[in-house]
Amino acid sequence: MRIITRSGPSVTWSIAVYGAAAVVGLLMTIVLISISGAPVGASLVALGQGAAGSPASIASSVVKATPLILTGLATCVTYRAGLWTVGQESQVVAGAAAAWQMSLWTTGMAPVVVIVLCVLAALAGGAALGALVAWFRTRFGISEIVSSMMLNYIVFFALAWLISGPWMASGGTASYQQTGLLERAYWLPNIVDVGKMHIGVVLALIVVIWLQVLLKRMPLGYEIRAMGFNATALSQRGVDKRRLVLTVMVISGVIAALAGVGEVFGVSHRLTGDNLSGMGFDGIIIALIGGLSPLGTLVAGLFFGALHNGSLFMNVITGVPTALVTAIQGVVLILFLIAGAVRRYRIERA
Amino acid sequence: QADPPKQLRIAVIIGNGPESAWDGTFLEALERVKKAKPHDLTITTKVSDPLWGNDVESAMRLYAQSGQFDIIWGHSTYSDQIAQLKDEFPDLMFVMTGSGNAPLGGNVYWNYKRVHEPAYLLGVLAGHATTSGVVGSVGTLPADDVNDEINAFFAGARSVNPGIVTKVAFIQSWYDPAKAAEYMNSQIAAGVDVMFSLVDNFSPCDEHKETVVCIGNFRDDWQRSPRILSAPLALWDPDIERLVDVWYDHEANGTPYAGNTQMLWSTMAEGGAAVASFHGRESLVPAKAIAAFEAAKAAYDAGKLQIPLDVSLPVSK
Amino acid sequence: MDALLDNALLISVFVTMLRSATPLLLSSIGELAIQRAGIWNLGVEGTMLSAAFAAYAVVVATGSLPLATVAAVLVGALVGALTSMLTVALKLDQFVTGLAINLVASGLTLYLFRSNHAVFSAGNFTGFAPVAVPFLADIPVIGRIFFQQRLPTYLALALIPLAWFFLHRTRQGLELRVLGENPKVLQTRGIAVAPRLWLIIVAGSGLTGLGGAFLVLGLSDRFIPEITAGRGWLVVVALVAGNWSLFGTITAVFAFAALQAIASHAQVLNLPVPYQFLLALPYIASLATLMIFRSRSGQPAHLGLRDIGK
Amino acid sequence: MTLHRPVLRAVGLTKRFGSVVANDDVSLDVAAGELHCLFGENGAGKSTLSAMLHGELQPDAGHIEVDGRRTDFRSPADAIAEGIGMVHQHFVLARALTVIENIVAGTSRSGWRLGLTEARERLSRLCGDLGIAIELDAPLWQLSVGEQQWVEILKALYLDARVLILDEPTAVLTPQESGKLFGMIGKMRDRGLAVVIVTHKLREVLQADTITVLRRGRKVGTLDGRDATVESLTRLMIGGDLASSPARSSNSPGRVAVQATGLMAKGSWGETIVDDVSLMVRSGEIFGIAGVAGNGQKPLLEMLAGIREPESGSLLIGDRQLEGLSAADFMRAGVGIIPEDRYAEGLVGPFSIAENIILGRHRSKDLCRGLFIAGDRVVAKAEEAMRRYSIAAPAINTPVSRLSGGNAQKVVLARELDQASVLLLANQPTRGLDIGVVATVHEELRRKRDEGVAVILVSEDIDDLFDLCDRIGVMFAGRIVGIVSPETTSRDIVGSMMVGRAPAGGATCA
Ligand SMILES: Nc1ncnc2c1ncn2[C@@H]1O[C@H](COP(=O)(O)OP(=O)(O)OP(=O)(O)O)[C@@H](O)[C@H]1O
Ligand SMILES: Nc1ncnc2c1ncn2[C@@H]1O[C@H](COP(=O)(O)OP(=O)(O)OP(=O)(O)O)[C@@H](O)[C@H]1O
Ligand SMILES: [Mg+2]
Ligand SMILES: [Mg+2]
Repeated sequence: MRIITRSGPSVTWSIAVYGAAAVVGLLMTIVLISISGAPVGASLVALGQGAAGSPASIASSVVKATPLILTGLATCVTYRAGLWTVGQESQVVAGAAAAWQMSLWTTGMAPVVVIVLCVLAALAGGAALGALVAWFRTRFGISEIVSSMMLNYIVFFALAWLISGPWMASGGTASYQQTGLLERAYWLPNIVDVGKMHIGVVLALIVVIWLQVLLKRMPLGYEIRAMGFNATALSQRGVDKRRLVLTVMVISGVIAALAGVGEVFGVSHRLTGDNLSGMGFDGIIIALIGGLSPLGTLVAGLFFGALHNGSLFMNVITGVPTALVTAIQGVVLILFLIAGAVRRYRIERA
Repeated sequence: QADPPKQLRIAVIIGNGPESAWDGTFLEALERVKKAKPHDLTITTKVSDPLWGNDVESAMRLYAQSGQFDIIWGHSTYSDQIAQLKDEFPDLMFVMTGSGNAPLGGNVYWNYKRVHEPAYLLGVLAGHATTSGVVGSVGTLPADDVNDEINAFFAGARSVNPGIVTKVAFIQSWYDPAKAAEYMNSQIAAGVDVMFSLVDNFSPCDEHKETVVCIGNFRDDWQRSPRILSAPLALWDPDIERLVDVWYDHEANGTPYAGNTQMLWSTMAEGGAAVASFHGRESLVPAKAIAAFEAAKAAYDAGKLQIPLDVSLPVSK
Repeated sequence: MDALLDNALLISVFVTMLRSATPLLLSSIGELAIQRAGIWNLGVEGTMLSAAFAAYAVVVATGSLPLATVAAVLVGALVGALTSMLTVALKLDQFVTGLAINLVASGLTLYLFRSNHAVFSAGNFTGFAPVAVPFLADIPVIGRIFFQQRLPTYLALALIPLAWFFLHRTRQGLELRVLGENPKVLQTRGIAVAPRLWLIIVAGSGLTGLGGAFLVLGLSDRFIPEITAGRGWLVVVALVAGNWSLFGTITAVFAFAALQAIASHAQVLNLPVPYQFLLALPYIASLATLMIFRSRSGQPAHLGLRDIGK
Repeated sequence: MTLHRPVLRAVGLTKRFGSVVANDDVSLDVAAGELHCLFGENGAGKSTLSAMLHGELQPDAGHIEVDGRRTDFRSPADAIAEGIGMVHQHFVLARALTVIENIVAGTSRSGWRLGLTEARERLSRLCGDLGIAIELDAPLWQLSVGEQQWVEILKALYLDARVLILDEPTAVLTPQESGKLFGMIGKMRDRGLAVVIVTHKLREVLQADTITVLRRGRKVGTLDGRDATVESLTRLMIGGDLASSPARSSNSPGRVAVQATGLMAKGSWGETIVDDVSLMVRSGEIFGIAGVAGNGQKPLLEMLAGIREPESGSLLIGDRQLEGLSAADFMRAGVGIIPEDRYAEGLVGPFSIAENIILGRHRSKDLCRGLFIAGDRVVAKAEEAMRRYSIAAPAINTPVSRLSGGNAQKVVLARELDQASVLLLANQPTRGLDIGVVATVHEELRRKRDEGVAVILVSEDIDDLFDLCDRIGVMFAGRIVGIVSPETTSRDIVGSMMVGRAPAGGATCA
């Protein structure tokens, strides 16, 4: 028997390979659950119920998925362009923080005006941070992975200062690192009256479709994909690479910022030190599992948003730690990567 | 009037994990109260994973909807989440603890934990124990109920040693023992020889065996280093008991819930806090320090010592 | 700033710098070997975290420091083996593989930690204690800074010249560098590239694991989820900032550790700036340094490419 | 000369890649002291055969004999142990490392310590014998392409090769360097080495003792070098006659298409790489640039294409001053460029043929509809290109990375010829291509010229330049050292100008 490279993908083989990966993923889940000592069957049932067992849990899953999808999309656009930034984390915070500042400036105005201005401010905040990474790269030749990592820390500490100083709540407690609660009128409106289905969910869907079309059909998307594969050839054919890097980073910043403003204005209604943390990194994983395609990211985001929500139920009902989902996410990513590689081979009898 | 209840079911949601002092001391106290069976109640508990933000609301809602719990005890800054649920489940009693919460009243009770009184007494001890005249404290993140104990510790030291120098640092992280060690070491290099550590790492105390005495925080961690002399202890028993009483009163007598809108905590006198045993390590510090501490404690016990509460951001002085 | 110049404090800045540089040094030397061989390994954080977890589990279970250290190295190596399988055998994208490894490590350690709370909250062990080198430790200032450190710190310092010698003065080191520049050079001489890459990744990850273990065994007295707190990423940053040269990387690590040491010591001075600014200082300064010093990239030509031979 | 019994024999070697039969029952005898040439069009299977002889590929059928013994090479290590050395078609070098490091890497001569003293001695002896001057401690990237080829040869000989296989070694060499290489080969033969050489250059083929011609993986003939002629070889290679190329057209050049004055460019370390170059080319003219690679041709073309901004100088293309403007402006002005390295600079590998055809014009009005790229228009354009340039590929959505070198080059040609309405820049457009494709490329350049476009052709191949160009400028050390007319100048004069010797009397400066 020999293993040889396939000339083209085969649909049946692909299904078989990915199916096998899914089965292995499920088996690993079962093993992990039993390690924690919880009953496997009941835990899986709870997981499923929490993920999509009722309209409320579906809504909750979707709300959970929304920021993941957005940071995932912010990742798609940069990674497709060959820009390996890890700065989605700080872009989310920058967006939320800019929106917060705007809400302070506009207090008292009509809610629609305030919300629109806050969202715009968020976009500007995310864009600014994206532009900063682009600037470091094109002007100083600093690898985006390095500058975005450093900016993550700097933004983290800046936020810590803001919420413990200028923006600190003056409420029940004398000192705690968080802002005050956003006035109810300025919360992002809900699209349906279940849970916290705020309009950010719709925005995320719009961005998915827009990005899908952009990458597939529009000249800018064409340039983004070309830059990811061969930036030299692209720039020699008259495309300004610096501007493209800037554009891509700004787009990614803007999308990630939407996640930030959605979470703060639609879900938590105040800024704290940790309610945004981890979103950027989760988005990277979601995008990678989604194969760096906007639609794939949507599916992966919904799937893991649902799993996350399900894991809460499972924890409450059978006591399995919620970290299960993080572990499973990593395992699934690796299994899918392996499946993608195995798909390229076939076994032949000698 | 219904029969008096026999069973109390508490769902607990924690924010950090049982390994943290905040949650760990609470869970231990809960076990003690269960054993004590107040009102002859059989108390059962269910404890969640550490949860934050919107997840807390989902989990609380699930507990609430299950109808299997009487008290939902959110052991952190959860007032935003509870505010979403309290009116939906008016018969449930909600509890939230610590700083950062907003008072909600009604069926929501807000419990504070202050250990500034034992911290002050240990400060008195430190004021005498220090030979360098410098005492220090490293904290994770500043907050109302963190600042109070650091300030009290310094105030105690200053009360017996007005010229004392105080050093304080925050590492802005719940999770970084390595960084905590560096910040403690930096303070030790700056002359600190009595260290009030709130960062859950005592390895620097071991490293500077000859010079440094450490004070732990919230729980009695004496086994983690021979250089730990004591700690202000957080004892949640009176808080739990008080709230169980409230619940029992509501269930048995129909007294309506009237959640506190002012901060409420049990004092050291009420058993809400204490000074951890020295475990025979008195020799770590001069006898006069122990004596001064004992004297101050006696004064407190006799009601003669007023310990000030200061929640402003502590600074190095 | 007078107090900063105070002798004891100044010495302490250096002592702190060396001590907090230790895990970064160990890991960055391990990673340098891997990246110089052409594997763009971003799983440093996950490797360090897994090893730190293993070190803690073993030290709590057995109480043996040597066993815990060995376990950490082995677990680091195991993560390296997984990396090798994914990047060398299956030729998966190395950037993605690294992220996946970090995620699995973070998820699994947290999961195991939470599932076995009884074991993991019972932390009480003896870690690496400072060892004074006879005679040398008595030299004023220098002795205090360099010769009263923990064993892994000495090891890390000793590894710097050793690593240089290995890379530049041995046949295996040359072949490692060739791998990172153009593996075909070795392939066309009949040398199987894959086993070598496996060896390098496994060994380098073992060293990275040692760096992770030091976080628990040298700087802490317990394990906490995410105890690495981004240090693995700092290693990657040090490699990039140091242009993939050994001395550049080491310099970057020391510079960063120095900035952190200065920041931690500055907090005792009651400076009129928010403490968050001091905490952010090392990162701001790193960026500023990168803006000022631009140099020719020493990035291995084959770094991150997937056309590795069988 | 006496031919000994074969040191190396290939017996019925067959190699398949999926459905492609790269080598089909190929047999070959190589004797000590013999120069054996493998000849055939692109993709005929020459590299595959070489790779099997060097143990890099294992035959599906057939076997190899060394000194009459049947061997079974499982890796190059086995071949090297039998004294077979190989210089690959593309450099196999680590550019960041030094010459000596490249040579000793992967050999076990030095033990675990990298003691280079002995290696140094051996190498200086080898260099002396072959007449190679090279700085052993220089990093490889500082070396010229020719010098890198010497390093490749030293790598093989350092391991005591008895049989040296050279796969297209002269594709990257100047005529002078090629001459030098054949000189070395002569010395090696005298010392009893067998040399197998792959080349597309007929002039070189004819110097061989024995010529094996491959076509589509099969051996179609073995000739004695003395009997072979250009015609017989060509016929064997392509299985027919090559259409004769049209003579240089006599149409008179038109108005000025490009006028460059005082162009200067600096390299990444601030060194001057193009030094005060001025040139003028008229429409309907092919202007050749001769020179050894690395003497400023590439940056000069890049400046003319707007890819590189000149340090100083002015640039008139068509009727517009373009210096300081972007590549996009140059494209709008009608400039097309066929870059030196098609995969690195001209094509996006994973993109399809269609996507590559629109590279750079993806925003033009005739390819877009509103905000979107019009798929149908792109398809139409790509299909036309496939037809017009007979690009051999399954479909227009085949990724170009799966095309053969010649077909990939045709994709670049299709795009750039369409693009260039005023000026066409071509940097070594035929490097590594077989004579069939070369003829197509030349034909297209001429057609472009006849359409009234100015063409600037950079080549190291003097024959090509003399066949095609109306005028030839010679570049050396970043300067144009002279401009000559092919009608009045000899190839030798151009050759000596290329290596920096002043033009002899015959050169006319235009
Ligand atoms: N690594 C590979 N994997 C799959 N197919 C390949 C690979 N390399 C080459 N091919 C196939 O082989 C064919 C020819 O490749 P190659 O570059 O050797 O062609 P060529 O003979 O040089 O062509 P030309 O004469 O046009 O230059 C291509 O069509 C391609 O599909
Ligand atoms: N790795 C490969 N995978 C698939 N097909 C291959 C591979 N290598 C070569 N081929 C096929 O084998 C044929 C012979 O290729 P080979 O490289 O030996 O040609 P060549 O004669 O050296 O051509 P050139 O003159 O362009 O160098 C090619 O046309 C190609 O189709
Ligand atoms: Mg070819
Ligand atoms: Mg070939």
